[in-house]
Amino acid sequence: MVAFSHLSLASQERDRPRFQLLQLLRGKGIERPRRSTVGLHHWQLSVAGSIGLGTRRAEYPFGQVPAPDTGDCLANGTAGKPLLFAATRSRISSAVHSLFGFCNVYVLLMPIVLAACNDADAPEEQRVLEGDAEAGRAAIAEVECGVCHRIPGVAGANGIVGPPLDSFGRRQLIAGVLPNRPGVLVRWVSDAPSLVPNTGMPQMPLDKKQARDVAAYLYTLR
Amino acid sequence: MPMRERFVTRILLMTAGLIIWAAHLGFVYGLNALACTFDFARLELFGMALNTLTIGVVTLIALGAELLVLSFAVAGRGAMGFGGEEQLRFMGPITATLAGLSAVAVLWQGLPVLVVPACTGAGG
Amino acid sequence: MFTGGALIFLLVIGLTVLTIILPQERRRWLAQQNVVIAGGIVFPVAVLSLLLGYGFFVTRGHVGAEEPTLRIEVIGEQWWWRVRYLDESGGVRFATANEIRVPAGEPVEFILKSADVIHSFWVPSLAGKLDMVPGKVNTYTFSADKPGVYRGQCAEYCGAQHALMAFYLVAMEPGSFDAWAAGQADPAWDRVAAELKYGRDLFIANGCGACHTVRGTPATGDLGPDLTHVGGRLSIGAGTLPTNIGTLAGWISSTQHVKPGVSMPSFGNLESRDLRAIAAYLESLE
Amino acid sequence: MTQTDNRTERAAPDRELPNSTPRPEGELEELERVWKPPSGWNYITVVNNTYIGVFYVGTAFLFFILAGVLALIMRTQLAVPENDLVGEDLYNQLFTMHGTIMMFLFAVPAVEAMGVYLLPNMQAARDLPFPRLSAYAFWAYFVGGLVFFSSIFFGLAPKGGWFMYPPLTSYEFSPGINADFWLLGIGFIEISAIAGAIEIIVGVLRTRAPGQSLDKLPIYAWTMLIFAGMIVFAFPAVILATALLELERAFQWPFFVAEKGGSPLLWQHLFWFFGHPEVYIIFLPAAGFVSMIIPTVAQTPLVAYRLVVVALLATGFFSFGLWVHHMFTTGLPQLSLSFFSAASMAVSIPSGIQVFAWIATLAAGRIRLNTPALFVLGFLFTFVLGGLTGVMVAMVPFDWQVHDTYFVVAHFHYVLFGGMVFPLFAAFYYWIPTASARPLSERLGRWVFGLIFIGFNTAFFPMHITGLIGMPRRVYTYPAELGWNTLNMISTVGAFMIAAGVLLFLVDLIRNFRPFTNKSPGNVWNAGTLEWLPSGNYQTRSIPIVTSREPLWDQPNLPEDVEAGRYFLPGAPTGGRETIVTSPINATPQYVVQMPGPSWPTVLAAVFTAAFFLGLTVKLVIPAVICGLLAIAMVMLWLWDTDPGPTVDQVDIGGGLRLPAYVTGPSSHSWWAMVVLILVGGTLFTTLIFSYFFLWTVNPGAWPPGSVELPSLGWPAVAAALYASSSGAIWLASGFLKRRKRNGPWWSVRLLLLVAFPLMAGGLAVDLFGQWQTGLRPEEHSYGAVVYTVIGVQGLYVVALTLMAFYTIARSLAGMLDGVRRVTFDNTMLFWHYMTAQGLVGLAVIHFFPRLIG
Repeated sequence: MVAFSHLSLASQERDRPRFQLLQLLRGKGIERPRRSTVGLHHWQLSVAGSIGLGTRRAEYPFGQVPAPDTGDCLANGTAGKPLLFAATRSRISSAVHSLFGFCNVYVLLMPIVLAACNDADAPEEQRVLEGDAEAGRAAIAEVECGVCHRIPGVAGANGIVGPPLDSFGRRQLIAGVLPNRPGVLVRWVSDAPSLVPNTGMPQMPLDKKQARDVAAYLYTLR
Repeated sequence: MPMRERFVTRILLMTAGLIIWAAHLGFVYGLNALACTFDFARLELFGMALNTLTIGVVTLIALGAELLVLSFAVAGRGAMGFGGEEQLRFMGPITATLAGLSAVAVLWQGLPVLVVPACTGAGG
Repeated sequence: MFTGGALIFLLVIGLTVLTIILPQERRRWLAQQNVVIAGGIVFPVAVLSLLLGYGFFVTRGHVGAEEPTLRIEVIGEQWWWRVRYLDESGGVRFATANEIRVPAGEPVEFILKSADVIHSFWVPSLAGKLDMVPGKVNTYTFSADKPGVYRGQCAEYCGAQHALMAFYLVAMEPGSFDAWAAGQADPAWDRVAAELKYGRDLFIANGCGACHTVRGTPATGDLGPDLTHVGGRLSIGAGTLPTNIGTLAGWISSTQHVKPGVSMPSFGNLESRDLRAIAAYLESLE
Repeated sequence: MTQTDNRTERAAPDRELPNSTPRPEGELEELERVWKPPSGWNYITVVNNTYIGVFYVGTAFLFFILAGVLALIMRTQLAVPENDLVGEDLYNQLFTMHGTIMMFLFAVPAVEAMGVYLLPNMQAARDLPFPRLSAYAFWAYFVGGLVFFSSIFFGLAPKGGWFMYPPLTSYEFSPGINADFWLLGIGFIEISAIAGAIEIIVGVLRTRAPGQSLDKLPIYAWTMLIFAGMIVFAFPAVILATALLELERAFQWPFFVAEKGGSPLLWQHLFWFFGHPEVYIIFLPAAGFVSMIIPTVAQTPLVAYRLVVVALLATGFFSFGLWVHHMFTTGLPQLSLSFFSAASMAVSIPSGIQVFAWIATLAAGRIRLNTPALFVLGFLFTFVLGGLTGVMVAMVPFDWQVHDTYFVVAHFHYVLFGGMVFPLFAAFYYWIPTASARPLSERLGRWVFGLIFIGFNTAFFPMHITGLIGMPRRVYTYPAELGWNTLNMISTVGAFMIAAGVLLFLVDLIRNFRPFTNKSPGNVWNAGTLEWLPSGNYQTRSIPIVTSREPLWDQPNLPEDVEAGRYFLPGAPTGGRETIVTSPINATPQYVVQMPGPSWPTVLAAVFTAAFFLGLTVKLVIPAVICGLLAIAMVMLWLWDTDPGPTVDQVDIGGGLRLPAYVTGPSSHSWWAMVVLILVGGTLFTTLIFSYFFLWTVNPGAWPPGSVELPSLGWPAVAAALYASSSGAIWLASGFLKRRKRNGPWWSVRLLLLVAFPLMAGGLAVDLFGQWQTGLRPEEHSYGAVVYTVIGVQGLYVVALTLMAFYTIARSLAGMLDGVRRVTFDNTMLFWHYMTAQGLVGLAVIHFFPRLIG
C-alpha cells in the first residue's frame, strides 16, 4: 500500500480516466508481496497478482478493450504453448482466460521444474521466465528499446525518454505503477498500454518468446 | 670572387624534363576542363574529337621535347652548359634520367585519351 | 591487385631480409646500381603501365553503362536523403526519404545533388561513391543484380551527424517494385481506427506539417522528409533506427538526444498518450 | 654514382691544411664568447641553431603527443559500437584537431626543426644564415600552436575535418569561431613554415663547407632543399585558400557559395594543390634521415647516390601533379581523372628507386641491428605497404570504393606514420648523441621500437579491412550489426600499444637526454658525415674542406684537424658571429657573413604576431591591430642591426684566402632570400589567378555577371602607368645610390623613395576606385569577390612596401645606407619591382580577359 502512495504524484490530471488502473489497484488493495508470506516466493504471488489484474478491464483511452495477456506465467507448460503462440501482440482471444487454471498450477509447480533444469546461480526470476537473456539483449538491440531507455549492456542504449533500466532486476515497480514481477514484465515489454493506458511506452513488436527473453535480460540487470 | 656558376640556368636545365612534364599536365588538364565546361569536346577535326586530337599532338610534342633533353644530356654534354667536368659527371646523368622518367609520365598522361571518354562524369 | 600488391610487398621485404641474413658474398649481387635501376625503375614502369592500362579500361567500363530504366534524384541534406522518383519527362512521380527501392537487375540512374554541404552517395555493396556537391549535378548509373537490402552511407564528412546519415537501398523483384511504386505514388492511407485518427489529428495539431508532407492530409511541409509512407520504410532518422512504433515515439520525443543537431526539435512536450498516438499513426502509414 | 666513382673521389689526396697550429692564445675563448647563448632571463632570446633546433623539435614532439592523446580518445570511443564516451561534437573536434595538429603542428615543423638543428652541423656552417628568422619561426609556432591547441579545452576547436571543406566550414554551416581558429591559426603557422623554408633553401645552397659541392652534399641536405622548395610552391596555395575562406566567413565574399557564383570545388583544388605535395614535404626529409642512417648502420656509402637525387627531384615535381587524386569522387570528367591517375603512378617510381637504393646499400654493407636500424627497417616494412595501397587508391575505380573509408585512413597512416614517424624515431636515436651528453638507451630503444611497430600494425592493418567492408571515416559511432566491432577493438588495442611505446620513449628521454651541455659521447655509430665532428656552441672549431660525401670516413684525421683549428675560420675575426658563404654549386668560399646574435625583439615579434592572429580569431579587433603594429615594430627593431655593413674590409680565413666580410647584389645571401620570398609571392598570386579563371569556368556565361559593367580602360591604363613610374623612381634611386661612396648627401635617394611611395599607392587607389565606381561589390558574386581579392593582395604588398620604404629612408637618415652598404635598399628594390610586375599582370587579367571572352 505504502509503495503505491507516491504514484499519485505522477497524476497531474485526475479528472481523466487514465489513472483508473491505479485507482483499481488501490481499491482492491493488493498486498505487496512479502518474502515471509507462507513460504511462497514473491514471484509466485506476483504472478498470481498479475493474473488477477489482467482480469480487470482497464479502460483504454481509445475505446478499445484489450484482453488481458497472461500467458507468460506458463512459459514452459506444453499444454499452453499452442494457444500462447496463437496469441500475438496484445490483442488475443479471450480463450486465454480459460488457461488461468493451468497457470496457477504451473506456477506452483515451477520451482520443482526449474530446480531440475537450471543453474542455481541465476536469479530466480529468470528461471521462471525461462527466457534467454542473451537473446533478450539481441531483441532489445533489434527493436531499439535504447532509443527511450538507458539499458546497461546494450550498445547505444542511452535513451532519455523513459526511465533508465539500471538495476532493473532489483526494481520494485514497473513504470512506477506495477509490481515488478515476471509475468507483468513479460506483458509489459510487449504491450505496456494494456497495463497502464496512459504510459508513453507503446506496444512493441516482440513475440512471446522475445518478450520472455527481454524480460529475462532485464532481470539480469542487478 | 670565383667564376659565376650560372646556378639558375643549370638547375633549370637539370630539371628540364620535369618542367616539360609539368607543362604537359597543366596543358592537358586545363584543355580538357575547358573543353568539358564549354562543350567543345565534341567538335571534330579529321574525324577525331578536337580535344582528343590536341591532347594527342601535345603529348607527342612533349615526348619529343623529353627525348631531345635526354639526347642532349647523353650526347651533347658541352651544349648543356654544365660547366666543369665534375659537375657534368654529376648533373648530366641526372638530367637524362629525369627526362626519361618524365617521358614515361608524359606517355602515361597521354594514353588515356585513346581509351577514356573526355567529359563523362563518374559512373556515366 | 591485392595479390600483386602482396607479392611485391613480399619481394621487397624478402630482399631486405636477405640483406640482413645472407653472408656478404652471397648478397653482393644486390649491392649495385643496376639492381636499383631494375627494381626501382624498370620493374615499376612495367607493372604500373599494365595496371594503369587496366584501370583506364575499367574506368571506361563504368562509363559505358546501359540506358537507365529508372531515374531517381537523390538530394543530400544535413543529415538525411531526399529521394525523388522521376517520370520520363523529369517530373516528380513521388517523393520519399532515406530509402531507395529499385527493381533488381535494371540499370538505375541516380541524379545526385546537395541542398547544403558536400555529401557523398555510397552503397558499398553495389558501387563506388560519388559526391553531392552544391551547385553541381552528378549522375551515376548502376544496378543491383540481386534482390536484397543494401545499406548506404554518406561518405563525405558533412557535419555533426555525418555518422548517422545512412539509408537502405532495397532491390525488389521488378513486379513487386511496380506495385510498391504505385503504392508510393498514392496519398497516405486513411485508416478508420480511432487511435490512428487521433494520432493524425495530433500530428497536424502539433505543427508537424510545417516541415513534413503526408500526402492526402494538410501536412505539406518541405523542410524534412516526406512521411507519406514512412511506416513502410525500414528505418527512421536516416538509417539510425529501425521503424517501429517504439522508435518512432522515442525519436519524436528526443530527436536532439538520439541525433543531436538535427533540424527537428525534440517534441518532449508531448504527453505520453499523444506521443504514442502520433507514433502509431506514423507507423500505420505503410 | 657507382661505387668505383665514389672510391676515386675518396682517394683524392689530402691538401695542405689552411691554418697552422698551435693557434694563437685566446682565439678559442673568443669563439666561445661570441657564440655563447645568453644566460638568465635572456636565455629565451637564444638564436643558436643547436638550441632553437632542440626547442623546435621538442615542441613538435609535444604536439605529436598531444595529438596522439586525441587519437587515443577517438580510438576508445570507437572500440565498441554505439559508444557514448564522447559525443559527436567533441569527436568531430577531436579528429579535426588530430589531423590538423599532426600535419601542421607536428609533421612539418618536426622535419623543419630537424633541418634547423642538423643542416648547419652537416654542412659545417656555424649557424643558418638568418638565425633570428629561425628563432622567430620557432616562437611564433610555439605560442600560436599552444593557443590553437587549447581551443579544444573550450569546445572552440574547429570541427570541419583537417581539410575543412566549405560550404560546411563557411559562415552558414559553421557559425562561431571554431573554424576561424583553424583558418587564422593554420594560415599563420604556414607563414612560420615558409619563413623556415626560406632559411633552409638559402642555408643549404649558400652555407656549406668549402668543397661540399652539389654532388657531395649529404642526401639529407638534398631532401631539405627539395622539401623547402616544395613548401615555397605548395604552401601559398593553402594560405590563399584560408584567406579566401576567412574573407567569405568574415565578410561574406562568396568564393565557395554556389548560389553566388562560387564553387566548393575551388577550395578542394587549392587545398589539395597544397595537400598532396604536403605528404611528400613530410616524407622527403624522413627519407633523408633514412638515407643518412642506412649507410651508417651498414657502414658503407649509399649505393646509387645520383639516382636517389633523381628520385628526390622527381618526387618534388610529380607530387604537384596529384592533387586531383583527392577529388576522384567529385564527379570531374573521367579523362581529367585519368591524367592524375597517371601522375599518381609516376610518383611511385621515385619511391621505388629509393627503396631499392636502400636495399642495395644494406646488401653492400653489414647491418648492425641497433635501434636506429630497427626503426629504419620498421619504416621500410610500413612504408612499402603504404606505398602499395597508395598505388591502389590511385586507380580511379578502386578509389571510388575506398575513398573516405578506413582503408584510406590505414593507407595514409602507413605512409605518414610509416614514412615519417618511424624515420623520425630512428633519427632521434641516431642523432641524439650529437645533442645530448648521453646517448639514449639501446635496451629501452628496442622495447620502444617493438611496442610502436607491433602496436602500429595492430592498430592500422585491420583498418584496411574495416574500410573494405564499408566503414567510412570520420564517424563518431557505428551500428553494432555491421561486422566492424572486432576489427575496431583490435585497432584500439594497437593504438594503446603505440602509446605505451611513446611513453617508454619519454622515460628514455628523461633518463638519458641531457642537451645543451657541450659534452658529447662522440661519433657513437661511426658515421661519415660532418655533424659528427666535435663541436661546441660555435659548431666546429674550424670549417673543414670537404672532398667526399663521407668525409669522416675518407679524410683521415679530419676530426682532430678540425678541432685543432687547422681548417678555415678557426676564430672570430670580425669579433661577432660569422660563417662562410659558399657558391651554390661548387661550394667555393665567397664571403664571410656576419650574423646577428640573440635579441628580444625577435621573440617579442613572434609573440605579437601570434597575438595578432589570435586576436583576430576571437574578434578582438583593436587589441589585434595593436599587436600587429607592435609585431611590425619589433621586426624592424630586430632587422635594424642585421645589415652591419663592411665593418672590416676583408677577413683572412686561412690558407691565404681573404674573403670580403660584406657583399651586396645577386651574390648576397640576403638577395637570395628575397628572391625566394618573391617566388612565394608569385606562387600565391598565380594560385589567385588560377582561382579567377576557375571561377570563370563555373560562371562561363556571366563573367562578369549580367548587371556588372567593366570599368573603362582608362582606369587600368592610369594605374599601370603609376605602378610603372613608381618602379622607375626606385630604379633611378638605385642608380643614384650606386654613384655614392660613403656618407654623402642622400636627398636624391630619399626623395625618390618618397615619390615612389605615393605613385605606387596611387596606382592601387586608381585600380580600386575604377572597380568601385562601376558598382561592383565583393559580397554579391564570386566575380566581384575575386576581383577585389586581386586588388587586395596588391594592397597588402603596397602596405608592406610602404613600411619597407620608410624603413629604408630611416636607415639612410641614420647613416646606415650607402653605395656599398645597401642590402636593405636592394631588398626593397627587388620587392618593389615584383610588386609592379604583379600589379601589371593583375590589371591585364582583370581588365582584358573579360573583354577577350565577351
